[in-house]
Amino acid sequence: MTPTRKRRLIAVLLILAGVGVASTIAFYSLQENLLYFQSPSELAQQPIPPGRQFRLGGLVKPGSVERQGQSLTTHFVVTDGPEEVTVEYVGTLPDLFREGQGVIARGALDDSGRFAATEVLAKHDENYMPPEVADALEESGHLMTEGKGGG
Amino acid sequence: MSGQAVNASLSRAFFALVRRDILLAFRRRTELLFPVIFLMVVVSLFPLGIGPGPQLLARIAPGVIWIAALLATVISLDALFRSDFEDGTLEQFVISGHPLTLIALAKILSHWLVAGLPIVLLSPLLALWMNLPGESLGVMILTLAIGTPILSLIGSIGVGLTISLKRGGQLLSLLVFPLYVPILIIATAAVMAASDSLPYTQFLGLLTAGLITSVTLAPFAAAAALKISLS
Amino acid sequence: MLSASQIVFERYFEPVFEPVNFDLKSGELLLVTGANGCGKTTLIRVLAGILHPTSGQLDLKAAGMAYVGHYLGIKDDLSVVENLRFMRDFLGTSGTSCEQLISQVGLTRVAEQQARTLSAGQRKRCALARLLVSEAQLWLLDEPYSNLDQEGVELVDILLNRHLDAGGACVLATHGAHRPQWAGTTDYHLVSGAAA
Amino acid sequence: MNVETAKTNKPRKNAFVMFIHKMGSPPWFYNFTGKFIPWFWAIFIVLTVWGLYLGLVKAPADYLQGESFRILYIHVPAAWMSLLIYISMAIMAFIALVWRIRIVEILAMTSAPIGAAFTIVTLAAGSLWGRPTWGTYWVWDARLTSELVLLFIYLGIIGLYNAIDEPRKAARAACLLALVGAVNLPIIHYSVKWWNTLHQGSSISLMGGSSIDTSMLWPLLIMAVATKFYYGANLLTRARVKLLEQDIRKAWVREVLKEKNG
Repeated sequence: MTPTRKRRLIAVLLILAGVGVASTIAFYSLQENLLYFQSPSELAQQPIPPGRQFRLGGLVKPGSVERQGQSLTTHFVVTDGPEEVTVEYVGTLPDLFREGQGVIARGALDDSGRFAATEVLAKHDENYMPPEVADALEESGHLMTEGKGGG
Repeated sequence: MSGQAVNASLSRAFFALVRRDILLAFRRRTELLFPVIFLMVVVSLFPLGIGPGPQLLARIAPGVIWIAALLATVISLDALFRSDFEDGTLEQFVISGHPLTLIALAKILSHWLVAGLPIVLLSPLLALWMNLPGESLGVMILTLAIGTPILSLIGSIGVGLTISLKRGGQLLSLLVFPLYVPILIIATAAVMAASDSLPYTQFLGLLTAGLITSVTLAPFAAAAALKISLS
Repeated sequence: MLSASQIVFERYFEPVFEPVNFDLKSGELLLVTGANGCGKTTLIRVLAGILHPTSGQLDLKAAGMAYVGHYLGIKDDLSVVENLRFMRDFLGTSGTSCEQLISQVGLTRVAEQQARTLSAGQRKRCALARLLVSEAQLWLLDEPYSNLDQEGVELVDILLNRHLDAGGACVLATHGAHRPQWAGTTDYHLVSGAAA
Repeated sequence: MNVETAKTNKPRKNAFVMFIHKMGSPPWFYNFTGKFIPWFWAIFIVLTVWGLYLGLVKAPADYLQGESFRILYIHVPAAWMSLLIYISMAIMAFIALVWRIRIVEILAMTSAPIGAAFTIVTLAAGSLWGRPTWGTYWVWDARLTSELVLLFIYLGIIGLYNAIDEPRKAARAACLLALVGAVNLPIIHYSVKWWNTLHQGSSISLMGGSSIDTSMLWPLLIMAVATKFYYGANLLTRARVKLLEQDIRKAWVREVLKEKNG
């Protein structure tokens, strides 16, 4: 083998090794379940002490949203099925905040076990369909959004 | 020459180059300090611009420090190859027969030692200014330690491409900032997860994967870019 | 040692010079002459492997190349000795000591000075010393006589003769009146490609 | 030691390389593509008219978004094209760098402005759509954000190409940048997507995956095919002009011009 060829071979092997190792690390890192938030169930299993900041994620329980008169304080329940947590938030909720939709709240538990949020983020759903299909889905209980028309 | 002799001469060339670049950097101390001072000034502008509320500052601290680090790195990048390009040293490197990839890697390493490492060392002070919670400080330093070499590595490709242009610096920022997006996202996510008491090791893992990938690929691209710029 | 067949280099879609052919052997000097702008520098840079020829074949069988071009490759912030020592470490050569080489090119008095303080001629001499550091078989010299005084011009010729005597080879591009005296010299008159 | 003797041993030529070398001959490329271009334009126009008619007139309104969803027929094909053109540009950039073929360099570089234009259309249509849907012209939605980064990369490639004087050097530099971008784009895409999920819980939904009704799907597919013909037609037209420009002093161009005028 000429020195140039040999050098090239070494370079290719190094690249393959590097990319291989990197992909393995990336793969295992992604396996670790990139945790953006604690779900109510996780919270029930591993309680976080009051006052410690974390992110709470789940769905807004339908029918749980209460606005307190004129003030900007809102109470709602975040659920993931088995467990739920009551959230208190002072401020304007995002436009996409709807019952039955996903939210992530940032804040800490207070002493009464209620979650005091400093920030609430929401997400719209990504489905496009004609009204009649939506109606059909709603009838069968698959669609839990309120009303129709642009959000 | 036998294989071992070639390897020995290559590693000697590599370290000779690193040593020379660090010596040159210390001969021009003001240029050495400039990115660091720039970094401090940029970070200090944020409390002045958006108010000194400790909560807000703590919230934006990871982003601010990381963006300032990106800016400081880009400012220092031009020094990576420019003087060697302009005084003809780069031509001498090409003709030496040593692989240009290795030369690029040596220059990137010395660039990080001179421009990236000071950012890592300075970060505790910046974190203090930005009221970053103590528990996430360690993660902040770690992300900078793993992330700033990636900035030098990716940046070297951009410098290699723009080096033959008189006003290459302006174009350089357009070329490299989009490529820096993933590092910014992952690094700040790690720090924010740490301050929200969430696990963050997976983010550090991703950053490490990024570092390994860029160490293996970027020097080749930088060498190819330099060859094009020399033509 | 170095042979070129039908070397063409294009810039702005025009060949810079007419196709170049030669076969340079050990102990030979190829003297490239031609008018300003006929592509002497470009040709030397192609031969050096800095530029990639648009077409044609280049066959190099020399143990090492050394090049002195318009940009000398000397760091302003390093002294003459430091510049040479770095090159020696970088190239991994181990012959004559740097101090001796410096005295050969007549720079002993300024050896410890930073290169920025040197005159153009002294810098050229420093580059010549680097040529010796490289211990390369093939020299590529682009206008080596420019900026040099009479003594410096003679120095180039002395070094060149010694190099060729020892079995080296050299491609030298010059537009000036001075030409080195060497028995194995081939004249190569380069013709601009655009003129054709 | 052996420095830069790339051309000494002739590579074994397979059919692909042969085709590329044939394509590499400017007059051949010029004449060959000249036959296709009018057809490409014609197919593009017919498909666009048909697709827009189906999409804007015939398709039903969306259950949630009403009429505004129709922007989809511009937005989505443009978004697909912005990515597809990048992929095609990167492949051509690779070929151009390895085999140093001028036509492929030109094709890669003329792809960049077209791709950038599609990216701008995507972003503009996306934010017009965002106004009725999200109540704002711009949100840092994952797809909008990665589209924006894609635009920056396109602009970088175009900027670099125009900044360097010598055309072939410029093309090689910009091709290299396109390749570096190609390695980075998936990483950018995933990191942005994933950065966005950090903020918004798209991973949790009471429904299954996204779905689209067939009556709405057809016009979308037609538009998607139409944009591909547009790309082909526009790319080849631009590449031919560029080729004439570069070879203006060559004999074959003089002949072409004589034919045109005479």
